[in-house]
Amino acid sequence: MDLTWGPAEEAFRAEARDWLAANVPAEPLPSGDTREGFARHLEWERRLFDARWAVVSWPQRYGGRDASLWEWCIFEEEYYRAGAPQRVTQNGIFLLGPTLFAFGTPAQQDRFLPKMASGEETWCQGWSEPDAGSDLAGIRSTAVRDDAASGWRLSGQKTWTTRGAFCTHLFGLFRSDPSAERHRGLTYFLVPLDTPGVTVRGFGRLDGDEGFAEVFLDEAFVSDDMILGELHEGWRVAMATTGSERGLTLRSPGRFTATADRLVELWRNLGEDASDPGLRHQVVQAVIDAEAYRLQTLATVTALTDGASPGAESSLTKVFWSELDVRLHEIALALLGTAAELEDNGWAKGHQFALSGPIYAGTNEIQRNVIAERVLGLPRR
Amino acid sequence: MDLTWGPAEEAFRAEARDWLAANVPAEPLPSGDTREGFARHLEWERRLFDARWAVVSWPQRYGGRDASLWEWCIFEEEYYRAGAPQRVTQNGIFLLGPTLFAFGTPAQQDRFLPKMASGEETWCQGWSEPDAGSDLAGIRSTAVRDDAASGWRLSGQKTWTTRGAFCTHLFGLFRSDPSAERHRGLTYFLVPLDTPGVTVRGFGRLDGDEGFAEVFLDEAFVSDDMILGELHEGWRVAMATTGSERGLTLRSPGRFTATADRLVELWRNLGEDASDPGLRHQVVQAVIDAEAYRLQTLATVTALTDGASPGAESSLTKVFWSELDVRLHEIALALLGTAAELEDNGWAKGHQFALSGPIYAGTNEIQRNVIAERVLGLPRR
Amino acid sequence: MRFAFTDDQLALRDAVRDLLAKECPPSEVAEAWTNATGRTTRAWEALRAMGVLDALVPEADGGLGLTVLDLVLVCEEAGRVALPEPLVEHAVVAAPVVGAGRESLTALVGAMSFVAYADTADAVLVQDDDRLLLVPAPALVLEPEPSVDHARRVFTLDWSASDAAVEVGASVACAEAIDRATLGRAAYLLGLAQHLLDATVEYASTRHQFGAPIGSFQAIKHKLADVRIALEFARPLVYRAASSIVVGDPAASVHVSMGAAQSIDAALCAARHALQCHGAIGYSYEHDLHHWMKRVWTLARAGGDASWHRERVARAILDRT
Amino acid sequence: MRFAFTDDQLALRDAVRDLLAKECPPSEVAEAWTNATGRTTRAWEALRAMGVLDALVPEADGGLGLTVLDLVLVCEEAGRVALPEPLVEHAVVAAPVVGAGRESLTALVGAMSFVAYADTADAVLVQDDDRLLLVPAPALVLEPEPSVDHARRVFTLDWSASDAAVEVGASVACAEAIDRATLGRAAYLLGLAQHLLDATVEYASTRHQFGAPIGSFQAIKHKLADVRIALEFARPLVYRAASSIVVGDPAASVHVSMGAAQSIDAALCAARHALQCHGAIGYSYEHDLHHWMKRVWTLARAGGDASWHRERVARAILDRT
Repeated sequence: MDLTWGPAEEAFRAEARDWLAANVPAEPLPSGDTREGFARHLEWERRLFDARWAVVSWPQRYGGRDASLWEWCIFEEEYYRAGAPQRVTQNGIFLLGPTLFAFGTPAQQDRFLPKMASGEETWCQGWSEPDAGSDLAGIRSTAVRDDAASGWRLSGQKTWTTRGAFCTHLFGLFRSDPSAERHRGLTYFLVPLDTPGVTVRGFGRLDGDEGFAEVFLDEAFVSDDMILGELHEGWRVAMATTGSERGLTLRSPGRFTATADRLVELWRNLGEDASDPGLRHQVVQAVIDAEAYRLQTLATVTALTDGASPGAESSLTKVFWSELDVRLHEIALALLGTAAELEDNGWAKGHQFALSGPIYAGTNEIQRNVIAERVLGLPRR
Repeated sequence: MDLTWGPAEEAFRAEARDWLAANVPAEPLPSGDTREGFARHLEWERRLFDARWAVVSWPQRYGGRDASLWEWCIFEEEYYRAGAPQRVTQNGIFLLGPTLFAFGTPAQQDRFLPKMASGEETWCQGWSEPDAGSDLAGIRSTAVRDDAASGWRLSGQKTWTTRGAFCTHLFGLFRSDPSAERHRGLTYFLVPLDTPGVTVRGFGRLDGDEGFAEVFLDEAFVSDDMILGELHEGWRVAMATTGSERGLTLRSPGRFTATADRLVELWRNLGEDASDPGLRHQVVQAVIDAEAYRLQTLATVTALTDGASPGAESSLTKVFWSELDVRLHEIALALLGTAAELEDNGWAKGHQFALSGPIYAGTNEIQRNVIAERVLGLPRR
Repeated sequence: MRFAFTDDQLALRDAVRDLLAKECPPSEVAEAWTNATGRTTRAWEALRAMGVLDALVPEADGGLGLTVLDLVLVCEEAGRVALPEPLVEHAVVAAPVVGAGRESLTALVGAMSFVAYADTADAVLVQDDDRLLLVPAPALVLEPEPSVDHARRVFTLDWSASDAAVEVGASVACAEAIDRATLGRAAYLLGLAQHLLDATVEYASTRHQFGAPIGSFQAIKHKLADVRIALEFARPLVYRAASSIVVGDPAASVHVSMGAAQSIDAALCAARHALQCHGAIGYSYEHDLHHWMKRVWTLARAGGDASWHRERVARAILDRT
Repeated sequence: MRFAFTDDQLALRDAVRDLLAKECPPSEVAEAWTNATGRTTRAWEALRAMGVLDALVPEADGGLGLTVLDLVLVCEEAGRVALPEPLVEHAVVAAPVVGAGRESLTALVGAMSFVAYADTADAVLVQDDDRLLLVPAPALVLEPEPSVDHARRVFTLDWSASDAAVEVGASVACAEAIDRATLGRAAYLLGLAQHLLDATVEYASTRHQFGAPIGSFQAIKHKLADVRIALEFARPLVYRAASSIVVGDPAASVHVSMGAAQSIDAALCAARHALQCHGAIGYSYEHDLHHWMKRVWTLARAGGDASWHRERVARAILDRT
């Protein structure tokens, strides 16, 4: 066990920290879940890309640095510590990216990864449908073979598609084998949102920002080379992506340690006047939990570096960080007292966003089922 | 709405308080869940009975005072406030008693109620079996007709029978119709424990006291007049009893307001030195909860007095008081610090007993199902 | 001893419920989210016509001569529909001090930092140390603050530049006004929580996933059972507080804070579980669930959060010698 | 950066696990509940023979020259079997101060009020302000105290009448001893919690009610998932604390208290859910579940409860300027 960083890693950290200090916008950008804010964020993403910080763990030829998982952790820590902007490209880079590396053809990788890294093409996730939320296998959108055109006609409706109104592309599952049920007979498609037959309607999330979209598809044509992985094997491909979503890549510990640091600052300002004497220990416990998450990630990265592959344990992580995020913000609101109700108090929007954590990427109820059945081995019903 | 007591009720309270002040043993009795302690408690119960305080709400001819539900509440409040001994006869008086009033023949009532009230005959509850805990309808003990003897032969095993090793009688359910399943074909029997074929083995509860027993029955004979209610209708009869157990009569609010008062005293002695600054508000919240339970009971008694009948709402009550009881004791242990681990700290035994609350009389998981399905109307599986 | 409302009180509740079902449907609340005032156009006048706004003013002075025990259920009904009006501030807090016949009053008393609906008030009842002042609208300098609840427009208030404020009550009246404000808000929170529970039971009974209504899953059932339990053991404390105010119980303030702490916790629990059980649908701005949730979040802090009220109880029951 | 144990450390853990499976089965723990000493007859000598008891003593002085990073997993294994022995007190706390070859040492340091297994110790390491004293058995005046855990006999201690106590360490050694005691107890609690989880998963998989194993019900599943989560995010804090002690990290004491708070909470959670999921069977004295639960309840407070440790962290991270 060695919990110190080597010279190369310290150098990497210093380089990242220096660049971020010099480049992170002094004023917070407008919300990336609004049309104007999204555009402003893409400018920032382009700066990241130009300095090769957009996708540090990717190969150099796609704009990355071939960084190790350790370096990725370090970068994320510095990124959040610097208060750098939200990554509006994250659903592409963190969810579709790893799937493309694992399942994409070389042609697909060359076609999609560089523009994903630069933000020229932006990706939203087309999993959920009105009747397929927690129960993803209930997907009804269809892909019908068009032999003449060597491709597929996609029809149906996706919804709760994060930033779908601003993105250029969608990745998602469609039922390609109408006779198959549940998680069989699904295919993973890559869909440009300007395809004829595709209509996108943005709508508001809890905080009112237009962060959601409905995507309607009416016999929208995509060619065969827009299938990721094998035909009818979309579930297996997608599960690799949702593993990323729940696990390591979506919510790096730096996010929560940085929030915990802000909470400590808030406590120092307001703690003595708080009406709840228990808040002192609640703040401390949140710091301990953020630290626990950081350390657990270091243990996971060690295991991955040793060749382990992530499994159902990612459900443990997802429950923990999502509920920690809610606690961090609830404690902050408690410290703020009556100012908790103001949208501009620095925590209210974060609170509302945190409340989505126990819902998206598989509700925490589903995750606890997974933990019980696949980690603990309890019997299914 | 009138939350004051009338002169008659105040007089009743004063009489109860005076008697209790003069008669409650100065030193706590040994645990009623031990053989010696049980005998000592029966002496106390006899004093209660002689002064007509054993069964205040029963008719005078059975040793009661025909007290109203209000007076019963007042008596309970005074009883706990006085720190009077645990009622080791409670399973008879509070569970079987109401059932006998509702379903017993006049002969059964005359035969059993007076001796139950005086403590001359003591009753334990024979619901649970090794394979029928939460799932009471899984009962396997049988009642086989013995026409020649005009009665029934009972066989099987009951367990977790509270104070079964010290009681003289058992009431419980037996499967009288072997072709019926689940909650059908059960009959409610009254069984003297000295019946040939009955063997009782006491065993320890969590705190080590011999408060549990297994009762083995091997063709034990009971005559027809030991059936309570109709043949094969035992489930319906028993449900009336479990309603009492969960609801009003088993855990009167006085128990928890008295414990909350003790907790406040403990906080005044130890609160300033406690390691957890949040304990101050935890104590307050426990007091508020005890008060909420008291007031909710007053509302329920008002409704019952107006002619309402208790229903699935008793599940709300059971979950609340049982979890409040655990909290009251956990807060006390937190205040005690390292002394929390000592058996003689005044709270440890109470803590262990409180932990049985969410389990017995139908686990709180079952109660929450009942609330969801029968109070809220959510769909069954 | 009798812990139940009278038939008259229940009849008033039912009448208000009917009125609000008609005059304040969810579409009216949604409308208030974006209109100029954050208020409805119809419900306020209908409540006035029924006499509710001046209900606590003595009959001789033009009111109905009712008590907070009559109005506590009315406030609860207002919460059920998330009524975006200063009902508590006007009818429960200010009118009994100021008198009948005002267009629209609001109040800033107790642990409040912001005053709701002040831009549409004809006067504000404010606490100044232990006095109550009435500040007429022209004397108000209002600074709008962005509440997360857009149908509850709030402001900070400055009246120091004007001498138009008049004292309308001294310390006892001031303490009573704070208690009434707290009580009204607690009852309103009960109503919000009840609606959140009802709406979630309804949704969970019809939404299917994995081949079954999600309300048939134990994880959903137990969350909603917990909300039901929380409400069951919050209501009696709020109702008792109303009674204590009416009979002048010396412990009335403690009883009010007990009810406030419990109803705030119950409402926050209801909001949390309602959102989680609704999932992404409830997280959508287009769904009206958030109108109730955000009202819970704001009222849970306005005038003191649950801990603030627990501390008030603590000083009474722990610190006395 | 490498956050994992070495193969040697894992091999030692496995060897101790095998040893304890053989020498400290549940029947031995049950035996300790009623025998004269509260201890086992076989496990202690087997651990001595393996060198575990003096493992932290330098090789030159007759020990194995290991560190707490090697022993933290050993303590966890001891917790898994609820080993009723002063393993933490002797091997982790006292031997590195006192030296190798002692029969049985125990310790009274930090926030402890009682000293465990003192009647069978040949000496007790005690904290006296910021010094460490070694008090030999003949100088001890012991007052037995009734722990709820009968396989953890505890005593209050008085050595004031004797001049046999000798100073064996000053302030740094004293602080380090407290940290080691806390770490060892935290690891022990992890092991207790792991057993409680394992035993409950096993029980819930086989116990049938309502025609299905109770472990197939979501209410049971989610409780046990919560225990698994609590353990997942307690272990890394405890292991990091061990590392910090070994490398002399200036924040070692804070890290130790973080690990202690988290493992105490995880273990209490495990005990609570284990009992509830077992129901009346687990509530029976004849079932051995309570041996683990009661050890959790006692160790969760001995040497400072979770709040005591949170307060230690608070002083370091909140109060600094």
